[in-house]
Amino acid sequence: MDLLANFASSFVSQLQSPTLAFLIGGMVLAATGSKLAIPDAVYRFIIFVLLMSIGLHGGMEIREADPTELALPALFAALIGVIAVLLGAQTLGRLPGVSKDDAYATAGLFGAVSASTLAVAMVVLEEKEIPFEAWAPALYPFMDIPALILAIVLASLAKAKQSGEKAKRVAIGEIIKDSLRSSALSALLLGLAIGFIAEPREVHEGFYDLLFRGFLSVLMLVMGMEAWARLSELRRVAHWYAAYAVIAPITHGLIGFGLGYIAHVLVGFSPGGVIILAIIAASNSDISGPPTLRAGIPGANPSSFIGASTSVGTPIAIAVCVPLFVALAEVVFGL
Amino acid sequence: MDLLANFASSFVSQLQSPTLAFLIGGMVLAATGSKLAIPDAVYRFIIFVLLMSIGLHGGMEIREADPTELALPALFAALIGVIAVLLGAQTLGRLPGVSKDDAYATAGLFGAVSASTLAVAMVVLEEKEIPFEAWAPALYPFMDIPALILAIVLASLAKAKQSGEKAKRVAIGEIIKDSLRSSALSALLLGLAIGFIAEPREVHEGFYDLLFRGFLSVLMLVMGMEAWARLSELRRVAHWYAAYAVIAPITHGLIGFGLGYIAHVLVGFSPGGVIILAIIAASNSDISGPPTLRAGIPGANPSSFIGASTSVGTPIAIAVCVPLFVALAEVVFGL
Amino acid sequence: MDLLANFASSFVSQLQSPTLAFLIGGMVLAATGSKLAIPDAVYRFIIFVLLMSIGLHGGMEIREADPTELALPALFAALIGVIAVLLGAQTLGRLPGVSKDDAYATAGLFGAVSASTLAVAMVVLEEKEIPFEAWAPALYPFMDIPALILAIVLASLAKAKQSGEKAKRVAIGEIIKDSLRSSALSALLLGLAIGFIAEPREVHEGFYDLLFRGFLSVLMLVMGMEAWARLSELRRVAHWYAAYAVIAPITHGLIGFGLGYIAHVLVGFSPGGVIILAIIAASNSDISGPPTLRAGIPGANPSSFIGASTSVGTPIAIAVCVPLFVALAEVVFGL
Amino acid sequence: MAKPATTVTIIAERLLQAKIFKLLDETGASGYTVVEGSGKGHNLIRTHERPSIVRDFDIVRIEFVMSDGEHAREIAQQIADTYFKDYSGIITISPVEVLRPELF
Amino acid sequence: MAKPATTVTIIAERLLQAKIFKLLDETGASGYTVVEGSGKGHNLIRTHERPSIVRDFDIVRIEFVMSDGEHAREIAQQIADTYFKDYSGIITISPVEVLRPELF
Amino acid sequence: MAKPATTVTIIAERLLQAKIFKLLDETGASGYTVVEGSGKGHNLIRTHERPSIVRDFDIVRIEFVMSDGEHAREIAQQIADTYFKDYSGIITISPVEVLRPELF
Ligand SMILES: Nc1ncnc2c1ncn2[C@@H]1O[C@H](COP(=O)(O)O)[C@@H](O)[C@H]1O
Ligand SMILES: Nc1ncnc2c1ncn2[C@@H]1O[C@H](COP(=O)(O)O)[C@@H](O)[C@H]1O
Ligand SMILES: Nc1ncnc2c1ncn2[C@@H]1O[C@H](COP(=O)(O)O)[C@@H](O)[C@H]1O
Ligand code: NA
Ligand code: NA
Ligand code: NA
Repeated sequence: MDLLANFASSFVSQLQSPTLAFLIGGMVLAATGSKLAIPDAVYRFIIFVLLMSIGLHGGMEIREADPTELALPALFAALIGVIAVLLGAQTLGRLPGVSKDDAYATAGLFGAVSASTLAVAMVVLEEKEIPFEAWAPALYPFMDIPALILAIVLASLAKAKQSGEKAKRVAIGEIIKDSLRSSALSALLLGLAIGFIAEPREVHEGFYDLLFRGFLSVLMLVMGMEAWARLSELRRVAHWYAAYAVIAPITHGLIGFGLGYIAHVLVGFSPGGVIILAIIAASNSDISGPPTLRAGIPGANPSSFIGASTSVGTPIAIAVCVPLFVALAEVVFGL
Repeated sequence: MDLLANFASSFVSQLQSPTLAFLIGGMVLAATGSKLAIPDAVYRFIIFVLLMSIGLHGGMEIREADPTELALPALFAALIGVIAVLLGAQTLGRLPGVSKDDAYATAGLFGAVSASTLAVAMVVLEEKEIPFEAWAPALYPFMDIPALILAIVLASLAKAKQSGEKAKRVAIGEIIKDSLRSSALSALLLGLAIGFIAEPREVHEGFYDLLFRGFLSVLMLVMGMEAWARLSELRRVAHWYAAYAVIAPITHGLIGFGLGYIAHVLVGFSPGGVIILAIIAASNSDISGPPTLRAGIPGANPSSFIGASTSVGTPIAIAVCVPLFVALAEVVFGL
Repeated sequence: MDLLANFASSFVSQLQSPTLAFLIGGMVLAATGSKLAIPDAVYRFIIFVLLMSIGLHGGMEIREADPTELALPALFAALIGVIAVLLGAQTLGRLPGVSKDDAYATAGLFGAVSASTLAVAMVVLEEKEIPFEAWAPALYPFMDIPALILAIVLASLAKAKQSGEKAKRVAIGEIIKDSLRSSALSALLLGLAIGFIAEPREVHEGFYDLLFRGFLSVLMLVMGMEAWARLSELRRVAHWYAAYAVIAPITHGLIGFGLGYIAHVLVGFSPGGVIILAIIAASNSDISGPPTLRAGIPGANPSSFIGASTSVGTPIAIAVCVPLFVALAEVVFGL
Repeated sequence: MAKPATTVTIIAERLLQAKIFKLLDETGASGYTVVEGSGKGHNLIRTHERPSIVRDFDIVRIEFVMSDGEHAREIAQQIADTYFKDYSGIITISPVEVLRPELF
Repeated sequence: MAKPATTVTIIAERLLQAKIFKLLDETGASGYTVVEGSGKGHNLIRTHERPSIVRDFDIVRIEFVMSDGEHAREIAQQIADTYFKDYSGIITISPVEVLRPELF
Repeated sequence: MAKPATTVTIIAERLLQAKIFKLLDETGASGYTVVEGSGKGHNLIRTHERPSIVRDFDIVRIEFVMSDGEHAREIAQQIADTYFKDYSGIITISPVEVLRPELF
């Protein structure tokens, strides 16, 4: 009961949160055919600033952290990525009207991680004054990369089986590189490195952190517009994608929360960290994922996997999963 | 005498104001052939931030406002838009070398409203610490939309009369939608809505408001450059456009000031509000107007109406009308 | 010994400086093939903001300055530009595999000035709390323009001699205009003028200066990426370019330091000013120079002169010359 | 394996872009490619370099390829008749060959 | 002084751009020009206007001119065979004339 | 209603853009369309993707259509002679048909 009441109140407060207001605002703009558009160049700079800010902060804090603490949560992150893809392949992949390739690509995308959702989670935790490990954002690649690799490997095996030929060796190294070289992960890792080595506190506080919330509000607007705009593409594909895109984030998030809880008990992973793990599990990749999957599973139709993730998966992750896992943590950990 | 002295001193102080310095700086750059250019993407983002900031602030303040107060000023705003177009049609439209279509389009543009000039007015009022109703910026669409509609309807009637056919029904709904969907009004209304509903004070102060003045300075630079660059187009059309573009803003502003004064007496519209009404009356549309008029009056030559407004109308509105109406208010209301 | 120890410690501290960390970070990104890119529009806006900020600040300070103080340093700045080009023509121009045209263009570029390096110098001086004349950044054009003119004139004379014809008159006025109209110098001069006339302290502090360090960090990232990306072009041309690009900045910087010292003795030019003179001498033009030289010396191959300057000259100026001349000043002036 | 086809190039104001796309979709063009540009003709000079909020007056260059040249010409004529009386724009038609002709 | 030549126009996803450049360099195209655009075909609608971090699905229009038409056709065919089985894209071939034929 | 005409396509550095426009205006081209791009030839590699303050080395693709093919060729030749000795650039000439021939 408490959980429900808590969730209800957390959800309602989140609904009034600026973050969500901008997300919904973006949808309304797109739905009403507004010509307002955030220029592409600004959007890309915003992503850069957000991830640099997260990275720099993490990098500066990690200086004082014990790196071994990272081990178990990182392992769990990878596990979640793998489970998410396997689940997706076994559920979405068996539905009528869904091609194998499309199922693997979609499962890969939902197993991977969204930088934007991660940024939202961090703002909410900060607002609620829930502390978390400084290195928690660094869990991102540990979940992202295994999910993308597994999806591409499975698709390649399936194709080989179908055609009777031996499977083409999947260039796993290429996938890892592709992923690390994506603008999102590059910025995050660069930030971590510079934060760790040069400790640029002044420029972080006076610029990156200063612009963080404002840029996040603009990003939410863009994501709202995109979510609506992509709906038309989603409508052209099987309805199962929409259903999957609602259920998968919540399921993955719950798995993330569960494993996070285990890490809490075993190695003292903080409640805030558990929330972050759950939310990145619930998120789906919007930057590194699509092109990597497109290159790795050329037979998959981008309309289906991008549509499902942008139009449904991301709004669910931000509007439902963020308040859900914060509320869950409040009940479970008595925050 | 007082008025003149006051205006003179206000005008001189405005001339030293950074806002005007950037406007003139932009003209000088363009005149000397400088390659300095503010990238298009940045310019569009700046407009977005300025209007969101105005909108958010208004939306948050409106929570405590009495919405019925808006009624009379809004009615007057619409009236000003209508009068401006009729005046333009009757004056500019009768001059030699000015086609009917061009006259209606130009009158529509000068009847409509400029978001940038509105932003300048708000900074000046803030600097001078002259308070105004939080909802005053929301008068914008009430003047903008009737002006655009009337101009297009009149042009369409004139064309029908000329060709002897029955007038094509003007899609008034389309014009309203076009106008509301323009990037300027969309941003302003979105800001109002989010400000009203989510009250995002932190992100407003820490980002939108923080960047307001700086972005306005950059916008002034762009407008100065544009004003100069468009002069060459203006030179290609009848001289009457230039004359109209000098006289119209001042005339419309005076009408606005007069009606605003009546609202002051009748319903206590604040002196700051009167100034804003006068200045948006004096302004001419640079964002929603041109494409709406182009689509609605295809026979009009964009060179003439855009040239007149960008090259002459806007600098007059900013450099002459803003100090003029502030000085007038100081005298009239004894500020 | 002291100098060496001082230089070593200054160099090490500079290596940990955020500025350099971003520069190196950019190189690492490019070297690893990251897809992270700062959008062109953002990059150009950043340059604008940095130079406006420097200009505005200078312009406001100059109000209280004695303009005659500028005379000798300005003369020396011009002298350095001239010496640098002559030195380059006599050294690089005599090496095997280096065409006359390429040598003149490269020497011109290294004689001219980089706005970005100037910005770095100013941040470092500010961090170290070393004061300098407010008008010091205004030395920029005094060195830049003579260097570009001389390089083009020499190339034109050489061509005439070769072909036996009379030299085409070089349009010196055009070169000066081209240089002053470049986006970098335009922004700097505009800032100086607006700062001087309108004294916009509020918008300078609340916007331009606020964003200065953050934008500089992004600029460094871009310059690092560019340096690496251009290496491939440099590799296609004679090795002498790389050698020249290492030696020239240090040599020009030392000449700048020496003449600056003389100005210190003769007219009390401040130690901070001497450092700035040395660093702009060490810098090489990345904005106004390349297109001016391309237009003026069409026979020169841009791959060679841009490659040498972007890939080697700029990193040397920032990473080696900045700490070198700060350390030198600390020893010489006992700072 | 190259087969003859027809490329129609439409240069118009962006204002018309959505309407032209709709017409192309309805008349059965199998696809089209658009690039943004600027230009000069009898009316406004349109420069891509100047910052502008109002992008409706920018120039777009739309091209579509069709195997059936007659059909392509009809579509081109229809666009010219529908829009280019009132608005700016030009249309050119060129002979090309295409690979993978089944796509067009 | 104009001499006949062949222009090959390749419209593809940016994803393939680097690979196509490499293939052009290897097969001996003397140069190429690229413009960015958007488009609609049988698959995804690609709009240049929507903000997107992921630029890999954007459309690029690559054209190269060669004096030797046969060679140009072979390169075109090779690109079609290598990439356009799996990925989106079209290729057209047009006859042109060039000035300064020694360049191609 | 389509009538034959000639399209001249000039690919050059932006450095030359203003000069080419001037020449086109003077020689009587009725209009032209420009798109920005990037490219590779015998000299510099020009990538549109790398940030650059200096846009003068970018590639622009200018095309103009004329009814009078002879005149178009003359203009093309004049541009080649005036600029492309010293600077980068190529010119192609293609046969097209135009609708609304009175415009060209
Ligand atoms: N002769 C031409 N060749 C190439 N493009 C043209 C030509 N005439 C017009 N255009 C293009 O069509 C647009 C509109 O032309 P107009 O309606 O004549 O102003 C111009 O901005 C150019 O982009
Ligand atoms: N018939 C066509 N004419 C012009 N461009 C086309 C055509 N078909 C496809 N394209 C271009 O090729 C891209 C990929 O096509 P598709 O693989 O069919 O989705 C589209 O986005 C268009 O830019
Ligand atoms: N064979 C070609 N086909 C298409 N474009 C070319 C060709 N050669 C050169 N170009 C274009 O012309 C520009 C200048 O060429 P270049 O002077 O050879 O470096 C290149 O950047 C390309 O955009
Ligand atoms: Na996930
Ligand atoms: Na008005
Ligand atoms: Na120098």
